[in-house]
Amino acid sequence: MNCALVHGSLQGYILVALLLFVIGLATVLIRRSLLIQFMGIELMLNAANVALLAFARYRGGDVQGTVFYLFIIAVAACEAAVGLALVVALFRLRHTTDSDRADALRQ
Amino acid sequence: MITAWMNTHLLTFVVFAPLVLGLILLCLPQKQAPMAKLLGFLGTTGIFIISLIQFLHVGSGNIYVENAPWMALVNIPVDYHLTLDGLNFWLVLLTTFLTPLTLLGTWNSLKERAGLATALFLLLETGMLGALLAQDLFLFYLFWEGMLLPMYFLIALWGGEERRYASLKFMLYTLAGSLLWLVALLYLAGKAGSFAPGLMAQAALALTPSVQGLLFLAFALAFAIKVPLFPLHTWLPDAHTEAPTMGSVILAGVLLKLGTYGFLRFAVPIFPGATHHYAKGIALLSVIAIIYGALVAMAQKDIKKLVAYSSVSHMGFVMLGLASLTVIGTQGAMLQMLNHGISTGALFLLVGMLYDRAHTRMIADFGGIASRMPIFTFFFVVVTLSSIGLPLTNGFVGEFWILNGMFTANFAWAKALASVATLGVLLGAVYMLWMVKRAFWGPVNTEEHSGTVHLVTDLNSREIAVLVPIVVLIFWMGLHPQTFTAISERPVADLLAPFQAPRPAMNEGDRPLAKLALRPPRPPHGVSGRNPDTTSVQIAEVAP
Amino acid sequence: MSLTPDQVSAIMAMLIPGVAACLLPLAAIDRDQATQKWIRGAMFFIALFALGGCFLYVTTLWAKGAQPVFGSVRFDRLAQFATIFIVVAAALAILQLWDHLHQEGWIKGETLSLLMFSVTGMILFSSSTHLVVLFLGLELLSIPLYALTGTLRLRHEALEGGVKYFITGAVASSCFLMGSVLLYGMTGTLDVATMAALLPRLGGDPLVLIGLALLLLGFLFKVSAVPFHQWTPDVYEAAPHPLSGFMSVATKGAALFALIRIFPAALLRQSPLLSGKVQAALILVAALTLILGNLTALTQTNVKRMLAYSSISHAGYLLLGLVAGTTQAYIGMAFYLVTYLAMNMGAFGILTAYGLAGNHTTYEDLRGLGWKRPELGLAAALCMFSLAGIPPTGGFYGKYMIFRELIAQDHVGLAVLGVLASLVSVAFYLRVVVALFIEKPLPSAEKEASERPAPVASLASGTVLVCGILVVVIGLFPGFLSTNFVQRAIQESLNLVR
Amino acid sequence: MHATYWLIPLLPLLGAGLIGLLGRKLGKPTVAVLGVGVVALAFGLTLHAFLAAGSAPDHRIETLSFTWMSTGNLQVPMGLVFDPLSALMALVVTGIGALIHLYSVGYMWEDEGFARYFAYLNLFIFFMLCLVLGNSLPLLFVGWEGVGLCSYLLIGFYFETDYAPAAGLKAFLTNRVGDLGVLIGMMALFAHFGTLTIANLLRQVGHLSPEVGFGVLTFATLMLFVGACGKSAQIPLYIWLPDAMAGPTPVSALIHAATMVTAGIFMICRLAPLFQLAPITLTTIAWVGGITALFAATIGLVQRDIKKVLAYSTVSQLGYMFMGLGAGGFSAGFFHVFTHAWFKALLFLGAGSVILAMHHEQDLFRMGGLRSKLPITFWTMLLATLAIMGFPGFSGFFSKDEILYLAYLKHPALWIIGVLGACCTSFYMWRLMALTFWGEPRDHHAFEHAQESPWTMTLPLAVLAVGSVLVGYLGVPEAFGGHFAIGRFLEPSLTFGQAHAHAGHREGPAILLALVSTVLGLGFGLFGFLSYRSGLAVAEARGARFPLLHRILLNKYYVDEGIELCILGPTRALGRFLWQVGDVIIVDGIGVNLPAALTRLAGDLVSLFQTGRVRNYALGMVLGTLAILWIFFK
Repeated sequence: MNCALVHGSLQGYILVALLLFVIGLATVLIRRSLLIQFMGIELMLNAANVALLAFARYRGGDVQGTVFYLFIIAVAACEAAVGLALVVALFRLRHTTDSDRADALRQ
Repeated sequence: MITAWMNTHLLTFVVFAPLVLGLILLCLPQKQAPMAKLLGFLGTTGIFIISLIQFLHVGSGNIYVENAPWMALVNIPVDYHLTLDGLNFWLVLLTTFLTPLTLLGTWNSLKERAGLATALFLLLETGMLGALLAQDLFLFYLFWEGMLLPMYFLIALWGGEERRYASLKFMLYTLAGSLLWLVALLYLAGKAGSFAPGLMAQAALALTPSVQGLLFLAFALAFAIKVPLFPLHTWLPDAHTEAPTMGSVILAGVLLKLGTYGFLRFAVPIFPGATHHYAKGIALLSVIAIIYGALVAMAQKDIKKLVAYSSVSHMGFVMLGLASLTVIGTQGAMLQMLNHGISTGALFLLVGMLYDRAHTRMIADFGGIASRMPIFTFFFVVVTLSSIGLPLTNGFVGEFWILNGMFTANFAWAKALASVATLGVLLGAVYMLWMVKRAFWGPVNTEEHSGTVHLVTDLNSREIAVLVPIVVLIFWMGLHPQTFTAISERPVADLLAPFQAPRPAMNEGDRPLAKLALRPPRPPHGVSGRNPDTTSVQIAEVAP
Repeated sequence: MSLTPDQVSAIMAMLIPGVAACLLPLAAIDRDQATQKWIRGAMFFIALFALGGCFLYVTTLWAKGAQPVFGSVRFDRLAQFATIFIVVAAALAILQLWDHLHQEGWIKGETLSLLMFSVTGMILFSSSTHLVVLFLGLELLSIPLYALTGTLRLRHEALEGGVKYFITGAVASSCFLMGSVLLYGMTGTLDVATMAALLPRLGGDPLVLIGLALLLLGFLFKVSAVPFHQWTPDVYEAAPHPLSGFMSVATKGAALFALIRIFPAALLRQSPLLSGKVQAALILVAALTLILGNLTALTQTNVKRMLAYSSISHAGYLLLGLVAGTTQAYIGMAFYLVTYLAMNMGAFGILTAYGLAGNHTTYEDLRGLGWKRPELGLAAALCMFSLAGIPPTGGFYGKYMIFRELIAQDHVGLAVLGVLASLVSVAFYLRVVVALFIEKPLPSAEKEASERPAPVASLASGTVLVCGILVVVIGLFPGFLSTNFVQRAIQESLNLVR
Repeated sequence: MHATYWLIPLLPLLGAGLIGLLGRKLGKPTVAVLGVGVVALAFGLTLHAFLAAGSAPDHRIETLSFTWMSTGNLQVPMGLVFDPLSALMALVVTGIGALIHLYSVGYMWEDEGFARYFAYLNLFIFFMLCLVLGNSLPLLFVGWEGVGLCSYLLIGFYFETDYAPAAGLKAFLTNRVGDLGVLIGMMALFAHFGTLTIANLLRQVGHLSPEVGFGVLTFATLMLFVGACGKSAQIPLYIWLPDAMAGPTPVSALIHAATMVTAGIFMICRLAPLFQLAPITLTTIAWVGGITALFAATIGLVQRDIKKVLAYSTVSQLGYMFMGLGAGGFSAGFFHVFTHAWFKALLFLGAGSVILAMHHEQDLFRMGGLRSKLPITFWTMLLATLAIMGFPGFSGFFSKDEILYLAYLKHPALWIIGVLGACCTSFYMWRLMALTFWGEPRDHHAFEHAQESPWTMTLPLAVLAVGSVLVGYLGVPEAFGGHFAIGRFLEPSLTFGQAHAHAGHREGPAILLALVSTVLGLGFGLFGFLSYRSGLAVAEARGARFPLLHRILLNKYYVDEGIELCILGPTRALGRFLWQVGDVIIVDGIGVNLPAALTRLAGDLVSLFQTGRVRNYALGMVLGTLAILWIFFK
């Protein structure tokens, strides 16, 4: 990447973050198990966290970023709660977590 | 107090009284249908009488105008601007006249939900009157589209077997035209900063001829679909055949006129240059429509469909008159609009009366009607004669003027087109009288599923009461057309003034056609291209 | 620390529903299924009361013309307008929900609570220009909706829809998050207004562009624009009818208000380069949305799915307004949204009003119902015509204003595409009218209807009638709405954003 | 006084209206009195107008007229003109009309359509008078189409039958074809002269010199002539007239022999100065007329239906009139119109009386020997026959001879055609007489019951008989020491104050020509009489000798079949084609339904993207983002 700001140690963090993000996305796209896809999503969120913290750090420990990070963790938790509840409930009905088999709704 | 209000808001009253009445009827419970019908009939009759009495002042020159700012959406003011002038005077009266007549004529034809039908019919009348009177193009567009829904429901709810297809077709066909037109309208309104035709004309002059042409075509598309002009006519036969009688009558009687009226009122004055440019094409299409419609009508087996196709042919004549851009032709078109409204409307009424009795419209199912229903036959033949343009009936005067106008129009092939168009007069006689021969004359058809045997009763007094005024009008318009055309003589002459002189500006494609709109109007006489030779010389240079 | 009155008034509007949301579960605390009439009554009363209070409060604010600010929460006219919009939608939804849940026989305390949370989130989302707050708002409005979609747990379609919504939604919001993080990283601030000042210097920096794209995705997903739309039909089919209506209206509305507030008005106002790029992207998305939305809606057999696709296509029209990008266009969008609120809530409402529970929402099920209760049928027809944009209904004017601006900005091609799209749309909206009035009901349906008692859905019917009347009134007096409210909402607030 | 002349056309209209509206209530006697009365009154008034016109300066009276149509520079008045031409024609119409009305009282008495019949007949008189007296071309056109309408109604009078309505339709449509010609002609004249008032038109024409080559005038006049062909049953538009015999016989006498069918000639005479200027047109008229004269006569030779024979004879006689006009002898042509009106009406009425006597038997081959049964009919018809064959001293002789003479001056070939036609004429007339009145009765039953008709029918016969003998003396040609008085009489209207009235030089062996034609005519008449007096044997033998010729003549040269094959069939087919292919397949199918279907199909295709699998949804989002990024980085 040829941009002015990103240099030195920060570059590595950002690369890792983006890498994680892409991996998470790929997981959602490729895997069929709802739980694994769900993990992928968590991965994406945390990739964002990594980048956020790196930036905050680079900005000389910007408080905004850190606070944002805490928020994100909390939100991720809520998401996890609701998401897992749905997955579990669906599993109760269908006895499977294969997201491809949950295609009763289409067209 | 009320009278004072009436004097200032007469047009508003005429336009919206049917709406109010219709809403009232809408609220009546379904089983009150007879009451609803009665109210509707009396109400519309009242409106007709009021409009007639009040409007007759216009004959002495003063024009009714109502103009008030309405709203300004996205910075473009929209005016509530209604005007009654020479161009729409008789069309408005035709509308207010046909409505009660149709209600009376189709009194018993609707078995279920007659009250609702009447209400919708009144809403339709508001739409038509509004469109006829509106001067602000946005207002016009609203009324124009406002006519869609009631008509759609009339066809879709009380129609025949194919009503779903027919109604959807009617809807989409009309919308296809008017939506593209809307785009052009918005474009022009943006340039003009207003929806007033005058300002739009000014704005149009600033545009290049090619853009003008496109805009004109967008206008023309919407109007031509309504007319309907070949080849945009195929919604008409379906709509007419499937619609209930009252729908067909008002469709043929007034709705189609709005297309030609739109040309006259908006397309021509806003785009004089483009109009002149495309007049030839329109004339050609009109001639095709005349012949084509007649030939196809000849092949029909269903009387109603035959009449529907005859409308295509007749409206072709109207368009031909407009396309001639001569006073005679345009006046003929004005008259022919009324003629077609009266005659074809009457034909649909008559077919409806026949259908109510025999429950079939197939020509083959009839034969020898004359022996069973002499009175009916008399009226049918008289109306037929007016529809085939027999002299002393209204049909002749209209067609004669239109053809003469076309013959004296000042562009190439005008004479040839006019001469070919006369074939329409012949073919009209062919399909109508051939149908009359097969259905009315000859021995009584007594096969099974014959329609004639079901014709036990001749017309009753109600039906006769409906038909008599029509017959009177047919001969009145045939004997003294001036009653109906004098008022539009001057407006038409002014409208066409720009087209009457040679126009070198047309050659260079990119010169704005300022001269066209800014040339002062001339007196009616001497307007139409007198000497064919010189005009034909002009064509050479006028032809773009 | 203590809050100044101004600050309180800024967040009051979202406190009220928030508090209600917290109270509601208490009402149903004693047992899981709130069987007792008075408990249900209490719950619905609380919810409606809260919404009513919120509404009154905001309207008084509007009347006073106060535009309080609390940190990065700007409760300006636009926000107030959006709040009223959301609250009204929610109220209508709740009224319909009462009947719907009874038809489904499934009353839960948390349903309303979740709804109120989501309302809170929406208000937050549409009234802030700070990325953190925006993210919180986004999540606060989405997460309850995931749960609400799956609320009727007896239907496994419901859960399926919920899961799908959750997965796609989570992806979208994490993308949004990543985008905002990247922008933060490049500019060092999370406040959009200040960010805007810094962006021009960065120019077309890749990270900025990626950030913008991801941010945009977050919004477009909520607007359900193609190709971020595929969750929409499934979710709408899965969710209870009133909630589908609520989602289609309120979510879209909140997202669009936020879009207007963030992108053209704040983020991109000083950097023409970026705004040019964004506009190009929007043109593509809008065109795709119009085409796909209408074409797919044409082939649906299920009314709810059809309405879902129709809501997608309407997103297309609204995005056209964003493409035009003039104040007048935004006014058009806001106007459009108001009519859209009326006609779409009405459209979803008839399903409840006619008591079509569960999967019985196909055209077949609608057959001949129009004559059973004509006034309802008429209102439904009006909503349909308005959705199709046929004058003199309100739907026409929204399209009119947007197309008008589009053409004024020389996007004539897009305008033509738009009118052609709406021409197609007429076909499937009329399909509903045809089913309601022209087709005879199937004998089987007749028998079924004769067996079980006629569904009483007075509240839902009431909402539908109100919507029908609204559609016509707006159609008859568009000037009133646009000049007195919409214009002020846009004009007097957007220049606040600095 | 002039204003009252409006009553001339209006009286019959009044009668038509009254009888038509409350015919059944009035009862037959009232109807009869009313119907005949109005026409008789009209006749009286016409006579008055006739005399007044004769004494008026420049022999011309115009009643006050009111504006009928007025727009732009198209101003059409509605007024009546009485000049020698129109007044004389009006006399014929009302006079012979009155007689035939009277005759009809007897003829139609048994028919239950009595009232309807008289309503139509009066209406016809009204329109015919409009045609004759109208002061503008459109008004003439009113009558022109109006009489067409009445002939349509009267031919189809027996509307319960199959053949009558068909014949009526055929007549109307064939006439309409001609009317198009008149319409176009009027338009051309208006475009050129800017007026359609006959007087103004002819006044402007007066300053022009004959047109060289094919110009506007030639075009207009040719178009008008097409109209004349339609009305006056000339090739190729004659086909309707024979079928028109389906109507009641008095109708055939009045409309299809005496008055309406001569409207074409009248119109051309009306516009004589105009036609004078178009030599090409005149030549065309002459040849068309001549050929028609011979052509129709040959068909007449073999017809079995007594009315068909007379119909073809009418066509042929009309041909003579046109030949006269074409030869520049407008007065001669009109003179023949005048004489022909008398004897042809008489022949038809006689035939009617025969038919009535034979209980509606029209087949010549089933008559015979009626001389003794129907003396009055016989004698009157004999006089008429002598008149039509041009027996010296009878009316037909003078008029026909004048025409033949002019034809000779125009072109000798025309004269030869004319003479041949004359020979055929006298042949088939004598054949008709012989088969009807001489020989053995071939249908004894009918013969027994045959009896002379009532006075209402025989009186007109007598009057007409007198006329057919004497009227010829109104126009004794110069060649026979006369002054061709009628020519001088008509001159004011025919020349309209211009020099060139008679077609140039008048040399040529007038007497000789007359002698030849007369002798030949008499010879063929005798020949016809002898070969049929004693029955059909001789004729059948002769028919067997030329089978092909005989069959062709019997089938009228297969013209109807040809027209059906070449024009009507294809037109109907075209209509069906345009409907089923043009409308249903092309415009509707390809233009309307195909796009709709394609849209639908596209919808099905794009809805395939909605797989229902959440992974694909996410994929879609990613692709979308990539697309946006691509746009961003572009």
